[in-house]
Amino acid sequence: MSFFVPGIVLEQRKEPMLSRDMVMMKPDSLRTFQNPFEEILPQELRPEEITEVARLADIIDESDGRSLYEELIEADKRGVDAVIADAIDDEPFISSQLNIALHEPEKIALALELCAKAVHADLSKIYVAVYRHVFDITIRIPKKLAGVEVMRFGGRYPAETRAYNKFRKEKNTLTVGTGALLHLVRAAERGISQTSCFVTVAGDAIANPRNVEVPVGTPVSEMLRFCGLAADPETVIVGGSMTGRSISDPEEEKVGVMTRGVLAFRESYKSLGYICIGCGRCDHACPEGLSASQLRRFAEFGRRDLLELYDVDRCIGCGSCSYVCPSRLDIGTTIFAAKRSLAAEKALAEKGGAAE
Amino acid sequence: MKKMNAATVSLMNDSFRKILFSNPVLVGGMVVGEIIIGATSLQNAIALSITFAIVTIPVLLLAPLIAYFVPKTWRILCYALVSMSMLFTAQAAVAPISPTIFDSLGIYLPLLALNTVVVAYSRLISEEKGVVFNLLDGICFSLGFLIVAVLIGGIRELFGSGTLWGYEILQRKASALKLPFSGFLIAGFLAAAVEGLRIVFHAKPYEHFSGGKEDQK
Amino acid sequence: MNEHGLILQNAPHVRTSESLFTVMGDMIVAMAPLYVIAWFYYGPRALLLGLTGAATAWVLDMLSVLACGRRPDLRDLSAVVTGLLIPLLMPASIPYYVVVTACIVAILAVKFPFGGTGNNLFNPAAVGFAFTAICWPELVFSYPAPMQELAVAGEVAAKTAVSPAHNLMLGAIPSLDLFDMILGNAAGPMGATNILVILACGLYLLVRRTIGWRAPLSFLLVSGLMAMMWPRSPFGTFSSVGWELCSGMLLFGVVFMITEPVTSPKRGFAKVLYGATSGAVVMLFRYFGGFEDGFVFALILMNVFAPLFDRVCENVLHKIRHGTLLPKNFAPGAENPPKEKKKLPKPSLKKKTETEVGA
Amino acid sequence: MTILLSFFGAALTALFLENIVFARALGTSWLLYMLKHPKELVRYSVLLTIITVVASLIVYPLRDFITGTGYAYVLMPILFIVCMSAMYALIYFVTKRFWPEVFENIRKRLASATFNCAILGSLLIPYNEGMDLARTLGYSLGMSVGFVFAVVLIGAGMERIALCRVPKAFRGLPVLLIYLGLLSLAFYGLIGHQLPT
Repeated sequence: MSFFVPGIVLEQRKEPMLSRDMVMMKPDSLRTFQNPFEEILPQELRPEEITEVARLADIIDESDGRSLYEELIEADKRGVDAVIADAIDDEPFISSQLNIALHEPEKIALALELCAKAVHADLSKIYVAVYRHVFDITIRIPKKLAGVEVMRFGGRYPAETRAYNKFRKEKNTLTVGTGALLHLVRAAERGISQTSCFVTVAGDAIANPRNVEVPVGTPVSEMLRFCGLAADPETVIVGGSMTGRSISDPEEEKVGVMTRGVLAFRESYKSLGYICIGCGRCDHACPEGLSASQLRRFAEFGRRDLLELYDVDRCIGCGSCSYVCPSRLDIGTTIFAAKRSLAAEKALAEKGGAAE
Repeated sequence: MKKMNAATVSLMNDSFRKILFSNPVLVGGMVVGEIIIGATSLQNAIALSITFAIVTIPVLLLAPLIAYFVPKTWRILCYALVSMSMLFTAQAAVAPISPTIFDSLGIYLPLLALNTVVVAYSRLISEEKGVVFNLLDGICFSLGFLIVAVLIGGIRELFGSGTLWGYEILQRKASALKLPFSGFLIAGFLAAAVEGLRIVFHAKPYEHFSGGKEDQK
Repeated sequence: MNEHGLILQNAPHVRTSESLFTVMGDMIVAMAPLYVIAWFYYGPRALLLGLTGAATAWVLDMLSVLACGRRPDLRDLSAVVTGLLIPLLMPASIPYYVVVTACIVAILAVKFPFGGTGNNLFNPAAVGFAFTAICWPELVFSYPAPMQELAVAGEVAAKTAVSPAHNLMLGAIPSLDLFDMILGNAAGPMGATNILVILACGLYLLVRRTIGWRAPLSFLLVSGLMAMMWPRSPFGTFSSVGWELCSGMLLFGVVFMITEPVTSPKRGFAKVLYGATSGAVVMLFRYFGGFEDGFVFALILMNVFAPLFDRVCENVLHKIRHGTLLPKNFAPGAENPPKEKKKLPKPSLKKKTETEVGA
Repeated sequence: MTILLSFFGAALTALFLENIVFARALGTSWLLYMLKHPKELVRYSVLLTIITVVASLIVYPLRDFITGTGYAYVLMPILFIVCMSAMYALIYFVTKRFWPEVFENIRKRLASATFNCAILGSLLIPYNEGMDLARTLGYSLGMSVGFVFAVVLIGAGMERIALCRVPKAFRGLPVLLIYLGLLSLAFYGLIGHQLPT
């Protein structure tokens, strides 16, 4: 990014998915649940009623996979004074959370108020967290989203990890994904339980890429057919473009609550076993300030002593080094695998030590 | 020729390998210094290999004899004295090659008297071997040394000063080849070539003789 | 859509658009104006020299990769970059065989034995030029006067001129003032005299992030400081700093050779150390060295210490982060597996849970 | 004052300009041993330093006596061998009598430490160049310290080479020789002229 701070800013390529509206794939699959507080307006719901609705609709927060009910109870016990909607999409192509925040700001604002009331937080301290370094988008991210102030997170990838570390350090904030907030509003207003999740279908092999609301568990091939395929994809990816995994058979692959996106690319990047030319770009790209080229070399030669000296356990597996490598080496994967094997061996050694 | 049993065959193979595939200089890394600095011309190379032969072979031959009389600690003295006394005959043998041979070799001629073969190999290996095999060892060592010296000396003289044994051959000459650093480079490339040949012919890899048995005091 | 025709690939599925070709292409693009200027001053002979250098280096590199038993990768132009770099350090009236020997030494003696493109420990162009400078000092350090058409082949009858570096070495007053040297119509190595063009190429490489800013800046600071403290030219300190920096191959080396990513240290601060010490050593070579411009020898000497700087910085960082210079039971090379490469677990494509990155 | 100056001048030239390993390539087998057993470097470098300095002290007065007679080139090696064996015997008995534990751990390599090319070289060179006492002492001290300096430098380099994809034929000694060549080219830049052999 800049000359002095290590790390890179990724080219987001979020158009045209961001500016298009969310589309519901199978409208008839919505299930309702018996809402005891049917007639009360959502604004007047009491805190325990809100958590009761969340439990009945069994809403799951897609940013960290925990159920919203537990999060609210735990945050209430901890005493929280600010509620933040997580709409940070720092991975290229992915815009499922940001799309909801931009296209239904009123619902998100209402949901934030409900959550703030549920955890007895200060009603004025509700924010929507957004990733600032998104340049090539047609609609502008406003300062205020339907009255709710927008908190901007910028800087180098991975912005989401840094944001979460900041929130955890502050200890008095509750972060909820925008998808879960939307489900909370629907459950409170019309008693619809959570059966669907929000996924970005994109990639250069997709005819019209857009954000899709999909019932949980639909196979990936069906979604690809729904958005139409412009060409025969060489790789299909489930999850984020930087952290997802490529799949071999779209028929069985199911979409989960935490799946942010489904991407299909015309040709996979050609990693034909190039050699490291020692250009040093990955050293500058690592946000944690590790020297990635040396770590990859130690991992390749199995030098565990130098891996330890060069602090391989600080690697967060973000993949920025693999992103910038001009000869397409999988530096991030190698280093993260080496970190895991080193940690496993150390645990084994301790257990062995303890066993004697 | 009486039928050679397996032991003698392996011993003979052991010595013959010393000529190329486990060459004392390029693979064993023993008498490297004198070759790299000393052998800057063919005459020097020949002089060095003659001295090496004259100095080491007697030591190897006398090793079992000396081992019989002298206790372990003082054998090194006898070997050094023997090789140094042989140095005179070597200097006499080398003198007719060319009048300026001694100043172009300088200190590297007397240095050959204390090379690693004389100091370490004799005390470790050749004391147990019979006299005939020691002679064979000495000859293979000298042949190996000769090949390397002639190769390095020839290349450096031909390309370095454009002459071969003093006769003008090339006009353009890269005088940097006569310096020690190009000696190292050429020796490195020759060692790689020998190693490459050894891999191609699947010959037995070289195990350093002082690796296993730590030599005595 | 054939279900099973899909390719499995590892974690980041979007990659930068740069490839081997563009990285090395940047260097070649940065050297192109220098060749145009050299062609403008010395005629087409400059281009032919560059061509022979690049061709020999490339062919030798391909042969050495084949000799290693690996598949030669045609997109890897690092040998061409070395081949183009060497003629720029030499005068335009240099015979062709000198450039060819320099390339042979550069590729075969420095890149090939240590394992090809990313593994060389020394700067190949520096070693190649150093070898030829020792072999034929009279050819390599006699510079033709600029603005004269040199014969393309055969005997080159060129009016020679004394380069500013030579004057400085003898302590004489350089005949040109600073402005002429910056514009480059001074006698000197083919690509190293035009200061403006070199700085422009350096800026281009800096912006393209092919070179770092740390090593050149610290190099110039230290060499400028030393030039100021012990001026060699009789005039004031400012002109002496200008003459020292603009003469010889110093600025060219700073932009193209000090910043070579393979042989320079990897850590940011280690680069600063590397640049500072090589600046000091270059000036020492100029004061006491045997050759007119000891930049190349100083660079080779500093390449020896580059891994040392890296290791020192790493230990200091380890001390800052963990309080101890080395990890607890740090056995160098001892306890890791034996020589043959440990089979690392194949990068597992198991579901990388969001929490692993998210939390 | 000039004695000190020439002492340190000779020590520095022997350390950097005419390094025993880079410029004169002596003691390479001893270098290989040190690279394989880095832990014993301190012990044997102290031993080498003591032997070189004391031996050149013993040799110096006898040298004029030898050059008096005509056959200097012949008698000189004999004198050196006698001095080295005297050194060997001296160290052998002194350490055995006064410091048994020191004797115990240098016992194994004492013989090849006293009788190797590095020691004979560091005695012959001052003799060839006809140095006076201060320069001889400085030179032999610089040589042994230069040897340690070279071993440390090459050790660091070999560790870096262990991480390179060296081709199969070059692994081991060949790449060490080539690295030594490039190192001696680097140090050759300091001198810039031909070395007297």
